[in-house]
Amino acid sequence: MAENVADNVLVMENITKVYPNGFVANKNVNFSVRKGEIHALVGENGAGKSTLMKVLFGIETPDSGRILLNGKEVQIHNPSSAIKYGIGMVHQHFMLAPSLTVAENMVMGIEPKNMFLFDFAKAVQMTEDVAKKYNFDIDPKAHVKDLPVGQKQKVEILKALMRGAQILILDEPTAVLTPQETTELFVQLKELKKQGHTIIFISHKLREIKEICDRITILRDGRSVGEADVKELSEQDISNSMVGRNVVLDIQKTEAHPAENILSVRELSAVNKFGKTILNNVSFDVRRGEIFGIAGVEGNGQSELAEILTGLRPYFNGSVKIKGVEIQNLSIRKIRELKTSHVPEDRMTFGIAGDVSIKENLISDRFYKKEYNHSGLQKAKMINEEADRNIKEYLVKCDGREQPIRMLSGGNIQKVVVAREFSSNPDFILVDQPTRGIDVGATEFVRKQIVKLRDQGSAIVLISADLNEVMELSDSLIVMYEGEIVAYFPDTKNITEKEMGEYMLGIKKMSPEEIGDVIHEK
Amino acid sequence: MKNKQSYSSKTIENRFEIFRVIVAIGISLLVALLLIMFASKQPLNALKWFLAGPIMTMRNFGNVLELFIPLTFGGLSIAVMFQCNQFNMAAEGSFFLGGLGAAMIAVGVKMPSVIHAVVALLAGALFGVVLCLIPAILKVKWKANEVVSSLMLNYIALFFGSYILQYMLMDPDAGYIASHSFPKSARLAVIIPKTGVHMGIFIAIVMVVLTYLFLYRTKWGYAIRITGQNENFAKYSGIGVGSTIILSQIAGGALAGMGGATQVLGMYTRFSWVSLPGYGFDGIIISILAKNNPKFIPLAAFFLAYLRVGADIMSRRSDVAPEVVSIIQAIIVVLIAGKMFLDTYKHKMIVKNSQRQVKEEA
Amino acid sequence: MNAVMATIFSASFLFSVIRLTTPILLAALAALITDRAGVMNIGLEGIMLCSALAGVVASAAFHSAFLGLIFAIITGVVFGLIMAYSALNLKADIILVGIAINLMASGGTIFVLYSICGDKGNSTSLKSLTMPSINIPVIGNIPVLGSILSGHNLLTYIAFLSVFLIWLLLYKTPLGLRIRVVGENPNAAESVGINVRKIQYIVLIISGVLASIGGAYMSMGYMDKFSRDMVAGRGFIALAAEALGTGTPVGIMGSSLIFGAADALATNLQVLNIPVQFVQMIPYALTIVGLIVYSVMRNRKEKKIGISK
Amino acid sequence: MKIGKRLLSALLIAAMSLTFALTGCSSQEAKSEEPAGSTSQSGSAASGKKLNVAILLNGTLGDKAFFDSAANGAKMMESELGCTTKVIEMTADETKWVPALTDASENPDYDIIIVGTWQMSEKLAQIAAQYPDKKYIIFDSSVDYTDGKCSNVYSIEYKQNECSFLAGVAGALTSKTGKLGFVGGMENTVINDFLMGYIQGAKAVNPNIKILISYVGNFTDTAHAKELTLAQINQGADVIFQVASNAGLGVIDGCAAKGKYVIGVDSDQALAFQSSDPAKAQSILTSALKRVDISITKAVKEAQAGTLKYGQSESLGLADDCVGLGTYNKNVTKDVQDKVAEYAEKIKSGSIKVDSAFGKSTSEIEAARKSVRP
Repeated sequence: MAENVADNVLVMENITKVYPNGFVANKNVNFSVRKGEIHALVGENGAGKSTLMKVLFGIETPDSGRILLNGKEVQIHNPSSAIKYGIGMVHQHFMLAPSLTVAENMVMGIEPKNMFLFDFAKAVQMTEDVAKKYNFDIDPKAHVKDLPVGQKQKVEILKALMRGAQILILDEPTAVLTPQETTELFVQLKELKKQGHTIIFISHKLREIKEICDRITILRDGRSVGEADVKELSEQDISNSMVGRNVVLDIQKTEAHPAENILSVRELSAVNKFGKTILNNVSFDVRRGEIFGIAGVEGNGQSELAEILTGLRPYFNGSVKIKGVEIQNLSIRKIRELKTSHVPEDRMTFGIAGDVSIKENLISDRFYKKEYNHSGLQKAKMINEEADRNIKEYLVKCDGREQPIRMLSGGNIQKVVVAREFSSNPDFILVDQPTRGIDVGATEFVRKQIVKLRDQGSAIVLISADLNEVMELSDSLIVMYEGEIVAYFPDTKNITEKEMGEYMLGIKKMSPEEIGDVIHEK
Repeated sequence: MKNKQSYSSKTIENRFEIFRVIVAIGISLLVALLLIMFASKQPLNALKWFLAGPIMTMRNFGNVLELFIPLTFGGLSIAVMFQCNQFNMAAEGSFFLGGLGAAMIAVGVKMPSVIHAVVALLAGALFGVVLCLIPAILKVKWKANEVVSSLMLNYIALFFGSYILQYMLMDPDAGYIASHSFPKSARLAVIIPKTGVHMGIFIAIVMVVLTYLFLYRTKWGYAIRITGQNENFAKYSGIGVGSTIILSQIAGGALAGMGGATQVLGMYTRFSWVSLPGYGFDGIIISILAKNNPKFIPLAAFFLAYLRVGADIMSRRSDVAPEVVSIIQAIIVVLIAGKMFLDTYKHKMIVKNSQRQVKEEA
Repeated sequence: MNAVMATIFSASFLFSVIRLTTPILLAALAALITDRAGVMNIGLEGIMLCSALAGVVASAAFHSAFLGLIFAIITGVVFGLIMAYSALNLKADIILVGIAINLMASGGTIFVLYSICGDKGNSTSLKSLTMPSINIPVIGNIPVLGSILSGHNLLTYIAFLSVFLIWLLLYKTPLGLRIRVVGENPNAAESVGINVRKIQYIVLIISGVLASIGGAYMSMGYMDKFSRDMVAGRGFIALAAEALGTGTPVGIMGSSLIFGAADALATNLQVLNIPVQFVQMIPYALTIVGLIVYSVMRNRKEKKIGISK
Repeated sequence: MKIGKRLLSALLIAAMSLTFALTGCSSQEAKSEEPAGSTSQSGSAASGKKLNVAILLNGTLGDKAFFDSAANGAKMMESELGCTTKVIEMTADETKWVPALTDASENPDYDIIIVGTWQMSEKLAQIAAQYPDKKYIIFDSSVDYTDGKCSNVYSIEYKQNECSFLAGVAGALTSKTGKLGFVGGMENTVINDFLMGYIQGAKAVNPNIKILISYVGNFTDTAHAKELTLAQINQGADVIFQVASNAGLGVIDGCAAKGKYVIGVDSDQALAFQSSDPAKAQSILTSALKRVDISITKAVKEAQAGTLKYGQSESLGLADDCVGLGTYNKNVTKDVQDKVAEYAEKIKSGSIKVDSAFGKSTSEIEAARKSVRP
């Protein structure tokens, strides 16, 4: 398997990792990277990419296997030894302390000292030096919490470089970036490659891989299914290897038949906890029988909008009516009783209680209702039957309804959430990042269910950072930028990604009249 | 294949939990034995009384059952509150006030037998509720840390209770600060002659069953558990998190208050508590031992009662101070609460199991 | 009444405020340092009690107050390590570990005291020593101020010096930077090779040291004996002081002084015609009121931002 | 995992054993022979026999006062009467008292069982009826003898208000400021009984005397007791009477630190501190004694002789030498001592009747306190 090519800077051999809950994340995985290349690591979610990289970076300890750097076996017990060996990692979630300055974040762990005291001036100097060397533009004295996402990512990359990283692991670096920021990142990555750095690039986005990577390793179900030159493979090839079968990338759905208005949002404004305006005078309507997409780079007000529409966040300016009922002062339960439901963005935080059984996770929105209770006690038989029915109908892979939900894979957890939220036959549902981080099979299933729900007559708001998803799945679509609606497409068929990118970055903005069309009920 | 694998890992997890508890208890007893060896001139004699004393006579065993009653109440009270993820320490104060409330009814009003006791118990529960509610309301309304506020409230409850006792309940003929003695109608009858085991033991058992049903078979219990497991999820699902937290503290306060009332009416002839009884804090140990599940609370309470009575007998019969028990308790709490305790061993079991699966698959 | 007012504004009252503040301040700083690294230490009460006993026993055994203090501190460190090991290695909820330590300390100190002295109440039979009181040369001669600030126990000065030292540690040293990073985003710390567990071990040890000096003060400064349960809730009041101290050493000094003053006030108000129980409630009630005020202010600040146009 | 548990247990043991090793001793004072092993000497307390006596204390030792005095009684019985004794601390947890008492009653080795305090009297009455062959002595309280019950119980009561009266006299005569202090552990009837006598005695020699009165709130918080003491001293008190058990050590500490006088309680506290802490012994003016040791030893002696009047209660006061003042501080003048002796005679003769808190309501006691409030 592991051919001893001389220029392999990194070889991971027969890595096996079992998590405490018994989940086998890596099974005898072999992985090798050549010096100075950009190496793609792909696979469905749960295929073991993140685990493999955590093993490499010393966050997880493998149960068996070994790691060779430049041909020599090394023991990596923790991130600091990884750093010592010249491995750096840029995580999906930024590893920064927001209230500290850029310079402080840069030097943490390797603080310059003046006697025994911390030397802030030196830290600033060090930051400037490394930024100059790699041609990054950054203000060392700015507080991290004030920086835009792209800048934060630069801090992350510089942080790794300052520590002498020769091998740089980037975990889905483009997930949070705008197309323009992505382009900028790629330029910088190529520059790093030119300076001799090796980059491991984890991504779901096959197009990006084709664009920037030299070689690719594909993981499936915890095993390595092979490595190859990127040039030799088509996107379809990669996709097939990842899932082992043909996945329809295009979403199949029939023409929408929008009916009456279900949701009306008027002149909605809101500020976040730092006092920054996060929603500015937003108005739109959503009708029964349509999937209404909300696109935009993350952090442009979509999350706050979702929270307001589902009652999680109070609002004070503007109005939100569901079936004509103002929800400003309604409790979440009252809002749900208007036949609404919600697939949350962060399913582990909002969508489930991990230690509780699947069965009990399935009834959290309805457990109190009359039909589930009888003289003070819950109707166990009925709840059990309903749970079994949902598990079957939504193809949840598990050991049965009593299993704690935390033991399931991400995709199956999402299926439980979807089962609960969809099985109540909502008139209005907000679906936020429905397929983020779940495997292709589950993604396909969830998307189909969304279309099915639309055809049954629900009004659906779909928020997704996956441009492909939001464009393919939606019937009509708005684009949000800095808390405002900057574009409205009554029909999603003819939009190009380039056009979307321009709206998403605020380069272009439609006229108020064009946007005004999103209001169907004047 | 995959199903079978995760199924077995789940079974391992359950079996392992029992093993862990046993090892934790074993280690703590071992430490206790070592300490006794150190402290005693006749360690074997001390050990004999410590371990076997409680079952050597019916009366000693009766003492275990007597202590079992308040410990069960303490455990239940804490379990209900911990299930909602509220570290409300006011159970201690509620226990005290519950005793006070029961005493007020017992000496303050005349009623026929049984009814008198029942009303006194309910009054105790009510007093308990009032106190446990305060940290909950402060938490829900202003997000005030319930650990700190409840610890402070315990002192306030104590001083408030002493004030009531001294200025309203005190029997001036008594040689110390104590209420008038309780009429027979309010007392809980002794059920095992020559011991102090009283009707309260039935009340405790009934409350165990009711608490279990409440937590695992009613919508309120469901809401409490979901809120405790993941407050965000509860909120998202439309559960009124604030009211659920308050409900759980009401239930916990009622249990603690009723426990205090049962203790006072069963074990005392007058109310004379001038310090906190400690059963609320004991409840923490018991609840942790029982994994916050009412099903296991009687077992845990019995275990602790046995240890304490054993230690008391030991101190009467030998030269070892009974406070050695407090060291045992601390070790048990830490080891059982320690999720990673023996984890490597468990992990090895799981890995071995999984590797077998991998081989089978290959 | 007038007599009471006269006492309250007297130098000796202010002197007693400082004296009463000392153990609370030390314990509150102990709570602060762990809190900044993201761990809550509610075992302070127990650590103080155990150190108080250790100090007395060791000072009697070695005929040296200084060695007594050292052993008190060692005890604090050992308990810090026990907490750290239980919470960080065994992954027990740190609140439960703290509770366990408090439960253990109350009985455990009596067990040890009895084993050593054959006495369950106090350590009168041990010839233990106390830390010296210090008269500050120059300040001591200033009329009123001198009598307030000078003549305290050495440990009192250490307590107030610790405010400065903890400030220096948190904001001006590499370790302080790491502590703050660990508290704010432990993953970030981990990702650059800062050993989060190590930092949390360190803060729990520092916390143990501070709490143990507070405990030693109880039995070797404030009093010259150990007696059962002598910490009497001061470790809990310190938690409240920490909660109200806005997360900074100076803020905590302020809130600790308020509690010290409340305690002194309660002591002096006993002569008034108020049932003694209500007077005894003052420090605890004040804590709760303080906690509410603090929480309301914090929430209002948050809400204000939420509502503003 | 193995390392985990080992480390933890090792640490605990190490911490414990360290403390043991450091002091190099685990001296057990006031502990007598193991009773279970000793040969039984037939249950009845026949005259002339060396008795086996169990003393059950509903508190813990170490207060240097009341309970320690009882334990001292055990020593006196051993040395003077050759008795076998066993002191059992039942602790302050009331639920343990009946089990312990029953336990002792069923033990055939014990001839006489001694308990104390008012809290035990009802419980003793109940148990004594169940074991008519056992003999019991209760001190500091009396059982209810009406209806001929408790014929196997002898009760000793103390007139603590008489000794505190004398303490008040000595205090008021010594005070230069005209302000005395009183620090009680908790408000309870026995403590207030001390207070009543103290107030009356102080007023007897100085009608304008002022007394500052504080309660610690428990019997353990020495630091708070010290703080109360210092506050009283700040407010002008120069002689302070402490009735606070363990917490009273804080009062002694406070007075010693400020060079004021403290009046001890129950045991002769000046003697208790003489060897371990002479500085503190210096600050003790005298002690209001409640000679539990003498009284129970006397009772056991009578029992040994077969003359003890079971089924009766005796109230012991100054006249019986069971209460009184302890050794005086060397600075107490002869005049003062004579004056105290004079009042003692008056009480003995009955010409002065000392106020008691027993049977008084809270408001009556409040009125008495008010009469000396500054």
